[in-house]
Amino acid sequence: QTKITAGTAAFNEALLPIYTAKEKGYFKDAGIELEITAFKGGGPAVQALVSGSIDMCLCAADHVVRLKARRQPAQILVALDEFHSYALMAKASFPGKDYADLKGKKIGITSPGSLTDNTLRYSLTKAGISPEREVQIVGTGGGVPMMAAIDSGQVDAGLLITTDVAAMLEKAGAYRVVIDYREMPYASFGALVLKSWVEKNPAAAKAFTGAVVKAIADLKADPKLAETVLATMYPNFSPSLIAAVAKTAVARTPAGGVVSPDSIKNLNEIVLVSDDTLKPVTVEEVFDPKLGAK
Amino acid sequence: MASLMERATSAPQTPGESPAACAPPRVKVVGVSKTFPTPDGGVARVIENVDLTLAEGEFLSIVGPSGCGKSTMLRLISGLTPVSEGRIVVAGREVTEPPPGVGFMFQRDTLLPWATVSENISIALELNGTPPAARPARIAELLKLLGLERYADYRPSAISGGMRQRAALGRLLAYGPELYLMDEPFGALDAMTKMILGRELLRIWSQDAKSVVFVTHDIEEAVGLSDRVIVMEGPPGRIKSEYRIDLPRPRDFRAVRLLPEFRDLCERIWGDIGRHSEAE
Amino acid sequence: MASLMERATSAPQTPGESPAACAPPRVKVVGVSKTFPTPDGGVARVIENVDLTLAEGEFLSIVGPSGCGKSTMLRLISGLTPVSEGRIVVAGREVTEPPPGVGFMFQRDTLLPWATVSENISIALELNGTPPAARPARIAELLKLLGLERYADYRPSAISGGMRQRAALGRLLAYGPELYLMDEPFGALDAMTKMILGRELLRIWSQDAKSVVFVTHDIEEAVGLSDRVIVMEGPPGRIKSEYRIDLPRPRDFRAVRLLPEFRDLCERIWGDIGRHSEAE
Amino acid sequence: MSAETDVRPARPFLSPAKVRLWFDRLLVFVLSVGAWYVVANTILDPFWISSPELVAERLWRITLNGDLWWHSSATVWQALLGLALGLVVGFGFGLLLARYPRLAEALDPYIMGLYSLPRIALAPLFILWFGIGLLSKVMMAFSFVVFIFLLNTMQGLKEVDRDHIDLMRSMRASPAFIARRVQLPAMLPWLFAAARISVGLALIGSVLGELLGANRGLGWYVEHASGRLDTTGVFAGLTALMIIAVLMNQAVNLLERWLTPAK
Amino acid sequence: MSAETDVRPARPFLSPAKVRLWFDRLLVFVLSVGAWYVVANTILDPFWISSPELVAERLWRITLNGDLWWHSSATVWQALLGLALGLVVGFGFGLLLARYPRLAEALDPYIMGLYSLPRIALAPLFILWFGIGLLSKVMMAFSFVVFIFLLNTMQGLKEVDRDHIDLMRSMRASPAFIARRVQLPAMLPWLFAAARISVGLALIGSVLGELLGANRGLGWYVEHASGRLDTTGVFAGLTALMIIAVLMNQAVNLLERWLTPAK
Ligand SMILES: Nc1ncnc2c1ncn2[C@@H]1O[C@H](COP(=O)(O)OP(=O)(O)OP(=O)(O)O)[C@@H](O)[C@H]1O
Ligand SMILES: Nc1ncnc2c1ncn2[C@@H]1O[C@H](COP(=O)(O)OP(=O)(O)OP(=O)(O)O)[C@@H](O)[C@H]1O
Ligand SMILES: [Mg+2]
Ligand SMILES: [Mg+2]
Repeated sequence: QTKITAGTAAFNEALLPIYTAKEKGYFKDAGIELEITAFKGGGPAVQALVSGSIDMCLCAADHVVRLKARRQPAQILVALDEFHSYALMAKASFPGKDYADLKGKKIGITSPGSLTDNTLRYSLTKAGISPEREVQIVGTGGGVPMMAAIDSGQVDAGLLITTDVAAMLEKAGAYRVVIDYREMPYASFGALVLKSWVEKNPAAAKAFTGAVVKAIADLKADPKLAETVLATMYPNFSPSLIAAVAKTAVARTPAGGVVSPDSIKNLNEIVLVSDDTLKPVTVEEVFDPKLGAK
Repeated sequence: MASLMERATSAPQTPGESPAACAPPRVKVVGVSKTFPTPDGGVARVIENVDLTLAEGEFLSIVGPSGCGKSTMLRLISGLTPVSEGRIVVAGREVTEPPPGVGFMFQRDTLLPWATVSENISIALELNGTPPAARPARIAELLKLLGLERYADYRPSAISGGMRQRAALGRLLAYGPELYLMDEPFGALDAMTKMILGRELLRIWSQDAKSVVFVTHDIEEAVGLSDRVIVMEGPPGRIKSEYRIDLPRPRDFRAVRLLPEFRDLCERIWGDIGRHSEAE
Repeated sequence: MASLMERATSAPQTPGESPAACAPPRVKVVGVSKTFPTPDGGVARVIENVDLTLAEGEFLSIVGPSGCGKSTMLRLISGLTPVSEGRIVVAGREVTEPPPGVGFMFQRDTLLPWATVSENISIALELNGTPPAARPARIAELLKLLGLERYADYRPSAISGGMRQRAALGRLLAYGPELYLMDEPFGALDAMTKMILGRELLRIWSQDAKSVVFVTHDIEEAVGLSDRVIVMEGPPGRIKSEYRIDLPRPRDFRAVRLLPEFRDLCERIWGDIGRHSEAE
Repeated sequence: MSAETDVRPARPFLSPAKVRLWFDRLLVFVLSVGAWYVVANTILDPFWISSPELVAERLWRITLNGDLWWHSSATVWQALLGLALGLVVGFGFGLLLARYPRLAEALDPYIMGLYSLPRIALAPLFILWFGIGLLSKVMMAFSFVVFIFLLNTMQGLKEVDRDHIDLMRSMRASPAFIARRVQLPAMLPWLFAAARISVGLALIGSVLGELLGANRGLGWYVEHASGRLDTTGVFAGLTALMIIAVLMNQAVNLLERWLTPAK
Repeated sequence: MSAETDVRPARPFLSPAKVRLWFDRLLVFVLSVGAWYVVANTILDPFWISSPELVAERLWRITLNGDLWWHSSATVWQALLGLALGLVVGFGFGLLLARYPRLAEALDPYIMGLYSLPRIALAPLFILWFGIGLLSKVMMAFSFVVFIFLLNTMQGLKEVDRDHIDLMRSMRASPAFIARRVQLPAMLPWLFAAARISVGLALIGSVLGELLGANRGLGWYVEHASGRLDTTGVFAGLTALMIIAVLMNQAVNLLERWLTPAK
């Protein structure tokens, strides 16, 4: 048994393959004991990764770019979500539908410097709107605090992750999607490890990847399986919500856990907006398809 | 000060007059007992069934061995400590909280440590309603009387024990109550200062016909000042005997000591306390 | 206690013996002055150029008007307050910090409020190295002497002022120093208790030939107890006059007062202080 | 305001005063839970504040399945260790600084500066230095508590009656003796005030530590519930935290009553 | 330990003692920055702790372009408002509770429970009730500070010399008079202790509030930098916070020296 300590940046449905693999005992079969530790956000999780407190970070894949710049080369063992995971949500009464309508508005992001921040700035800039001067970007934290901010009118719109979006849309007629990033290819979530770790633990890396890839295959084959696992992950969700989440979650998981070049291309673009000291990465650099191959 | 006067129940008496039995008493203590919890969980009787009447304008001294309950008696009269049994009436009203027009000088000096001598005195003037404009003059007058002119701006920690006691006395005089409760006010003073202030006290008392309960260990002081001296014994504190002091008024605090009656009274009281203590 | 004895510089004298000029003095005060800052930023001279010698085994009293610097003198000798000028030698060593074998009873009682009477006394026994087993007996003995048997487990806040003073005296006696510095130790006691304890103090002193500096306002007390009485005047504190008290030893604290020399000495000292105060 | 030190008889286990006290407290409890219930059922969506019956039910459930014990024992343990460490180090360092005023004066600004750093921002350093195990959480709690004890020790020492110290000095008591027999008892109110303040901060620190990286603890439970939009879980965790805080504070009160004699 | 209240002449602006003090402080500063420099250049990767020269350069840059002022003014302002509000409410409520001991006893556990709640977990409620503007940050700072003042006020009131209060009562002083003229001055050490503790917590609360929803403030700046793994930014923000904390504490010290007479 090899023990792998994994840190999660946030609890979300992209973890579905991990939980499935756990549930089905694939990790055990592969000789891996997986321990999951929760962190508040990607920052601390990545710090823990670099300091060696954890072996693996289940978090936004864009950290590979930053880690490279900080001379801590990392790689994505397996992609868990190949689409951007956020959507810009607002109350149903919010009239706007594209970037021009966001001018002069207050928009909530999870935290400064995060994926939501970068995405918003990137797309606003692309649409010719200055994120500094023409909108007000406010960090409120994700999930419930963001909903509270939208609900109480503190922000006009806010970026929320897929699960939250699904939950909000459950309340018919209360909220609407203003701008949806969820179709954009983006390496949004994955299992990140330092390259040095892979070098030292090639067998464990391969075993882990194999187990997750197997779970993904199972999920794709059996839609009910996703619902069963999600029900254990979100015991407070209603069956209909579970079903909705299951459908998107499975669809978003890349077959074979493969990182696509498109998703890395978008990732490079978005991440680089926020920080000009960074250098883009290539798929080859950050993903080793051999690990997931049979 | 005026308002305090108004609150008094009876008209001031002629100065120095011997207490008239007909005037309503300033203080009436009826069957009072006081108990305190003891460290071992029991109850100690500290004052037992004391009856006492203080006539309007009377100067009463209490003497007695250490720990017999003199200070406790003053606290009971002042309303700061509730009685356990019996009742106390001050100026016609039963005491449940500190009654108006009562000034209490504690055994321990209780000057506010963060305030200067004159600020400490000033507080009493504020509380008796002296207008701000009149305060500095009154303070200066009192400081002069007490020999503390040069220490007006000193804090209590920077003056001597006797000076602290004089400052506390100054506060009491500044308050100018109808009823003075004084717990060993001259205890830390040298004989000379004591004499000066004793004279002063007699002068103030005879001018305004205030009532005084004066606790002391100095029997000559008690006899020299008082209309009546009560000897307490205890614990539990009881009144053992009472001496009417019929020495002529106005008295001089020093000269009166030369009278043969004075010596005689002192000897009798001394013997009274002595017997008790010696026996114990 | 034994260790304290050893630290003493000279062999104990015969009890009651008059101080021998040849023995090295217990305390030597040479040209000492003390200044304190005043509230207005100036400097006040509180002790001015005092010279004083206390012979081994001598009983010295200091009297003087309130605020003349008696307490300050004791603090200087105790080493708690540094001198501003001059020097003080205790038991052959110059005082820079509290010297060994000195017991100080403050004017203000300084019992630890959270400790019981017996615990307060016990601390002194701990500090002079009394073995734990011997402490309870010694405490009980002292409490009996002081008439506090029944109050061993009381905290200072639950006993009377005089009882607190006796407890503080008990602590001093428990410490059993070579040099007693006592600042009005009987100030809050009634005449009878004062007499009992005065006798006791004389007995202890004459037994062990300790040296004593005794501050008091009671001239009769000073004369009755001492080998020598110093009259201070001030501020600034100076030694005004000195009286050798050649009354026979051993004395009885009460009986000695009947001697004509006693009366005479008291009158002279009283006159000495009186003149000063009256003039002021 | 009543300044009466009057008859306080040996109190029986259930004195009328105690019965009344507990009645009062129950009343406050019923009133606040009632208010919560009403608000949750009228003005505010239970999504935001859950509701008392849901929380009670959840607490009951996690009590039965052992989750509550599993999580709260971790949090409490971290808080207690942090408290103990903070007490010892803060008090000891306070004594030391009081002994060397020059050092104290020189360090003062730096101590205050360190104290005021937001612990969350230091998360990376905590992880780096203390890992993500027990130690980092204990240190997080410690990082609050130690300053409270340090500050109160220093202030409390200043307030000790000088005459008491002088008296001991006149009997040539050693500084250690004075510290133990005079300063410590005289400072007890200051130390208990610090303890009361610290209990809350230690719990907050312990929870904060769990956000740095954990897989158990009430902080983790709350955060996890919050990530799942499970408001009831959040409030169940918070309620458990409140109960723990109350119990720990009660322990401080008992200790205080036991150590501080009735003055 | 020296218990000497000896000659303390009116101090000139630059007394030798003051010069020495500032020399000492400078020494501590140089030593700690030096240690930081050495560590950052040898043992630890600047990725973790940046390095003094980088931070200094960053601070210089954001001072010039106005960012520093922009962010720190927000944080300071929120902290000050929270402090002021906490002082007033905590002290007032403390007086009230001391006046009605029955109420105090009944509320005690609930107060302690509320105090110990991790504020982060309450983020949604803060946003819901106080928005994400100035108010929510002020309330976050307030939510720490108020309890400190409340607890210290209650403890401090217990320690006021009973005889002083009795003396005032014997002169029939009103409770308000006693509060103003006896209890308040006697409690000053307790209030200053609370202020010292609160300065740090107010800053922490203010920064925490900025995590709830903000687009300026040092907390925001640090979080922003941290999100980009920009350690230098994080340390620049933390350094600015430390400096602010030191200045605010110095203000408390000055106030204390001014209000507390030399005893
Ligand atoms: N708070 C208290 N708790 C318990 N006992 C008390 C309390 N206050 C006073 N006593 C007891 O009451 C008795 C009388 O005390 P009180 O102070 O009245 O004596 P006193 O006559 O003034 O003595 P002294 O002349 O020494 O001042 C003492 O035995 C004391 O122990
Ligand atoms: N800390 C201090 N700061 C300033 N002045 C002081 C200080 N301590 C004492 N003094 C001054 O020293 C003088 C003498 O005080 P001391 O206490 O020695 O008098 P004393 O002779 O003991 O008087 P008493 O008989 O009233 O106790 C006083 O004038 C007092 O103001
Ligand atoms: Mg008394
Ligand atoms: Mg004196």
